[in-house]
Amino acid sequence: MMQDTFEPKIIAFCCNWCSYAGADLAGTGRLKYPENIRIIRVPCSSRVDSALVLRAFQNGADGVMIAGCHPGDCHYDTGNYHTRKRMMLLKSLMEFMGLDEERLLVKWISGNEADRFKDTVESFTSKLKKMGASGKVRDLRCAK
Amino acid sequence: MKIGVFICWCGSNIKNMVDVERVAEATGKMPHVVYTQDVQYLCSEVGQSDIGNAIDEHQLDRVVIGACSPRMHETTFQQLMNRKGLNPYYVEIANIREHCSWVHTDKAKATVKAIDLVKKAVAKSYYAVPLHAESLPVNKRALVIGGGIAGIQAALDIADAGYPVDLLEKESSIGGKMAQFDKTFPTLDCSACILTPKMVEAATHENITLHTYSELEDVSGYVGNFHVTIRKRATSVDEERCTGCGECVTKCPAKVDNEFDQGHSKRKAIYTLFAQAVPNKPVLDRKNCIYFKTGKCGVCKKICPTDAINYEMEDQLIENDYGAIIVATGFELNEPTHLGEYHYGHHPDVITSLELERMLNASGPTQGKMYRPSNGKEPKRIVFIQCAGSRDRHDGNSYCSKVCCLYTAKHTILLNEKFPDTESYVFYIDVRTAGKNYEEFYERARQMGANYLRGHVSKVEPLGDSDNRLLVRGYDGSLGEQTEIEADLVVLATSIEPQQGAKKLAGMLGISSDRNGFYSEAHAKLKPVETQTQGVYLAGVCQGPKDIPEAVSQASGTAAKAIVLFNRGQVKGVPTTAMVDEELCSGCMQCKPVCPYEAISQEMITERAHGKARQRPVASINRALCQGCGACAGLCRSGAMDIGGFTGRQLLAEVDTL
Amino acid sequence: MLGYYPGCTVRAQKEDGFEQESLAILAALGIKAQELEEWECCGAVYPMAQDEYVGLLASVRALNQTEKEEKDGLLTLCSACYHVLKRVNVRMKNDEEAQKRVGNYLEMDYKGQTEVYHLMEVLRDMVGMNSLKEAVTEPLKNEKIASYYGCLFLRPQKEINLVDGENPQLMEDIVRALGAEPVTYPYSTDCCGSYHTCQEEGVSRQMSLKLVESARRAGATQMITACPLCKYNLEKCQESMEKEEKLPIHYMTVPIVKAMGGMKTLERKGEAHAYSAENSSQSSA
Amino acid sequence: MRIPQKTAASHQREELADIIRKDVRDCYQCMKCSSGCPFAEEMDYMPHQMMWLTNLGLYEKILNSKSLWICASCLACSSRCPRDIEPAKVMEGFRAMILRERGRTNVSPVIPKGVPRQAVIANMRKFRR
Repeated sequence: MMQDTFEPKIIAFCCNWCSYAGADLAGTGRLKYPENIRIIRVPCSSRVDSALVLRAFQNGADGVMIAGCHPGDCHYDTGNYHTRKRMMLLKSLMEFMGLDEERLLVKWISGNEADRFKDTVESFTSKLKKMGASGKVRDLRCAK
Repeated sequence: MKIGVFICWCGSNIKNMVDVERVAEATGKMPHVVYTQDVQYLCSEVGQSDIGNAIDEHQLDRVVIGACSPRMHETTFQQLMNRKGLNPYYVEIANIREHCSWVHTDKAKATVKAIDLVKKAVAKSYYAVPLHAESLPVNKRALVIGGGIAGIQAALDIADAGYPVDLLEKESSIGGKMAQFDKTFPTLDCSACILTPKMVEAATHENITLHTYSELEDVSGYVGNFHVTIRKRATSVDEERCTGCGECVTKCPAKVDNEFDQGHSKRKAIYTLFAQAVPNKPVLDRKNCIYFKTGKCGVCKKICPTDAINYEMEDQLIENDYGAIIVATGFELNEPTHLGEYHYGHHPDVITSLELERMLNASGPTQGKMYRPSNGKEPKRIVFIQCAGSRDRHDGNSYCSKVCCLYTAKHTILLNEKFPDTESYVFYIDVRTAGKNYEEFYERARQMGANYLRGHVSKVEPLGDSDNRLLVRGYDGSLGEQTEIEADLVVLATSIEPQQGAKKLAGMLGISSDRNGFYSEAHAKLKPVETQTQGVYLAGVCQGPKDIPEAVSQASGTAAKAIVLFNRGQVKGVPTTAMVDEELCSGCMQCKPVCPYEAISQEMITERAHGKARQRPVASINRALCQGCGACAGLCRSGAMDIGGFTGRQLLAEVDTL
Repeated sequence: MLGYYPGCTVRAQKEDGFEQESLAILAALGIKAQELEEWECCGAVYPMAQDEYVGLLASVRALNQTEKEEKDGLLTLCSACYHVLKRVNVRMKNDEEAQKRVGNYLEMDYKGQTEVYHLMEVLRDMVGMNSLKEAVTEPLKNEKIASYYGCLFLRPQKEINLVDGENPQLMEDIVRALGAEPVTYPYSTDCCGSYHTCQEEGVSRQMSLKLVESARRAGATQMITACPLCKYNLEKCQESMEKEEKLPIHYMTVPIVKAMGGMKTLERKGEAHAYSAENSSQSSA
Repeated sequence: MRIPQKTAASHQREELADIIRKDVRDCYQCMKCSSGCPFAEEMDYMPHQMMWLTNLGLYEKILNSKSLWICASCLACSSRCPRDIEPAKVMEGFRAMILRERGRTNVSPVIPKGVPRQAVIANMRKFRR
């Protein structure tokens, strides 16, 4: 696949209070970023189960982004700390599985950081473009 | 299952960048979708009735909306569902405006994305679960912790609304720090004159119960249903019998430094905190009592005409249930001995602002006379040092104590008024006068003769002259040179700090503190009196340095919150709470420590296995406390924990469509 | 008919032509002014000390004289005279103590009734910018003129109240009326060094040079002023320059005279005005 | 500098107040006077420092300063002072105190050729008695 025509598939989990609001603000401010990203709304970044991230890769996602409030700003006080720990662990698991851990991006974006949201999406998209398509993680369960 | 999909144009906002008809057409082919429509404005009355009609006509039981951000109109659509007799959590919204049409420039690609987003929402709606908020009754009684001006105000407001209030104070009298002050800025009202009527009102109010000399022992429960244990320390004085005649105080032979006067006077071992104390009954300080130290004395017991002295009295534990708790625990002042350059603690004429406040107070240790502790003479030249321990990352507190600028201005005004031949010099970093009539007050201080020198003091040293004076070396930013002033008295504006026990109390109440140790409000702008724990509110300096009017208004704010809660009579929880599948739960309890609301507890269930009943632990959710963050669901190994509205199955369905 | 107060500097430097040109311009525009029968030096600086009254006397005499001669106000050309007379007048209007003391000493009752005008004020308020524009016969198309006000016309704003002290536009409006381009530069309101020219020469030299350089950088082909001392300082600071490097400093009357067709034309117009006025006053009598 | 035990006596403070009828105590040291003073470079004490010395009662420093004789009363400071103190007037007050009683001045005028007469008169009025 030619690098410049490759469009990576990105799934983002955004917490309702900060990063989802930041993405909303990017829209309200009519900032522009690539179309590759699909945002899934979660109450808090800590809701994101590691299995969900792996499932995304399994389904052919080239990158997964988890975005939450800045440390200390979590709407639920401590959720993002758990996220940070859990995703660190997941990253090493990904390496173990042969998935480039850089395909998982954990980012803190507040509700008023529309620019940061846009910049993050832009840079992640172009990085994934350079990295190329992710190798498929096979589902070893028997298909129904 | 019958799903209706509605795509909003939002006028041209979506339609110009997304081919809405194609989106409707593409999603219409998905399983269970029986109806699709694109509408000019879904949030308008027309749009709403379009959805309503479609629900009736096609007997829809799920609705998927492709429109603006759910943060915008989710409640609008949920209310529509309610009106149609459908569970509000049967509506799903795909954000095709903020996350699509507004941020993209290629219509073809944006349309593909919009289709994806709506498909994702349809997939999520397959697994939607009906959700209901839990209602719990509220115990209409409030606990106010801290009997300073903030606590008194909160208690009075709630009591005036007709609800019973318990006011808890750890000292033997209510009144707090304000009782120590002389005058208040910027009006120079006498502090006691405006405070004592409120103290008396609180003590005599039919709805207020005072618990002085008492501390919080334990708290459990949640909003509307807190269970609290109060430890009432033994005063050794029977409150019922004591008439407050004061004979015991007069005759007590043990003298110790009076903390209320900052050590500038003595008090007895049996004492009332100050003359206007409420309740005005003495307590016995066992640490300093001769009887308790040596077993001999007993003068107070002998002299008491009503036989109220009881050396055998023990601490009492009082248990009560409350619907709301107001935290108004106030502050402490930093002991500036660590700032060696100011010589505090080494030279008696270096004092704190609160010491000066006591000196100036007509009912203080000197009846309002100024004196130099070293020789008792009246000081002629007084140097004030601002930010002594505040705004100091290196050796103090990094924050601003907020009230020092104004009370120092007050001190210079009072000194110039009472003793016109005193000179006052103020070394400052910034003078902050944000508040009604505060700038004018500062102006008045300068006009009356206070000299404000911009620059911090580097050293205070004894001159070693016969008068035992002090040399203050600072910097005068206006002249741009080092400046020395020979002073008779040096006054340090010490830093405001959280109470020693603040952290422990926070732990008991399940509230959090900021990095400075002050309690954190739920939202810096919009929830300034609430905490992360529902039903617990913050008033006064325990939340951060503030002046009296601010503390009082915040206190009234907390009272309003409590009254609203009591008036409603019940608490409605968040519908999107955690849920446990007991069959899957292994009872590992990994979820418990990550819950920021202490909503998870262990519960034993009985199940039948192999024909035998056996008990097994599982996690159990208190839906009144749970706020639905999902931290528990995110880590649950067995997949037993889930969050309503964001179940694992729903999120998986979303991931799978993409 | 306005009373006219020449002031010592303008009178002493008659050969500069400031006085002659000013009066000719006014006459040509139909404004009549007549020198006061009696006047003395205003004192050159306004006496700021509030407890001193001697410094007010000379100015009050001139102001009172104007009233005695039943003039419609007092015209000045020099910025210092304008400044001093106007401020003394404000003080006499508002300070009862000054009224009492000065009145006792001069044996007169003066309470600040006289209006004090400067040439440029007369052009704005009595002639009007449109009439001035109409009177221009040779528009100064290629001139870029930097107007320099100096302190005395501007401050204190509350008392002088001639123009906006931080952004004056009056001289610029006159320049525009003459068909020239006004130059905007940041130092039109700064001090030229004033009477320091008589002591620390370096001080006023540096300050004046800063003004001139600023005007030159902004593209000025000449600078105009209404103050003899400012003009002196602005010229003096360029003394050591080559002739072609120097920025010409003019009284504000110079470009006006030029645009209105020269002195000869002005004098003719002035005479015509005088004649028609005489006739009309005869016919009305 | 050590602030002396005795600062300006009340009769001196009154003398100044009589001349200027301004309350220098209103000054909050915003330093706008100094930031706009065209003579600042030549001064030993900036205008805001003169106001400050006035408040501290360090009159001797002011009376011995060079700045008093540098100020040309251009009133840039006075017209911009947010407290309406008029620093130029305060300086004039101190000049007057010197010229009236102390009979000293730091200025020895030179009269260049062709200087306008107003400058000569102004010099006499400002700097001599």
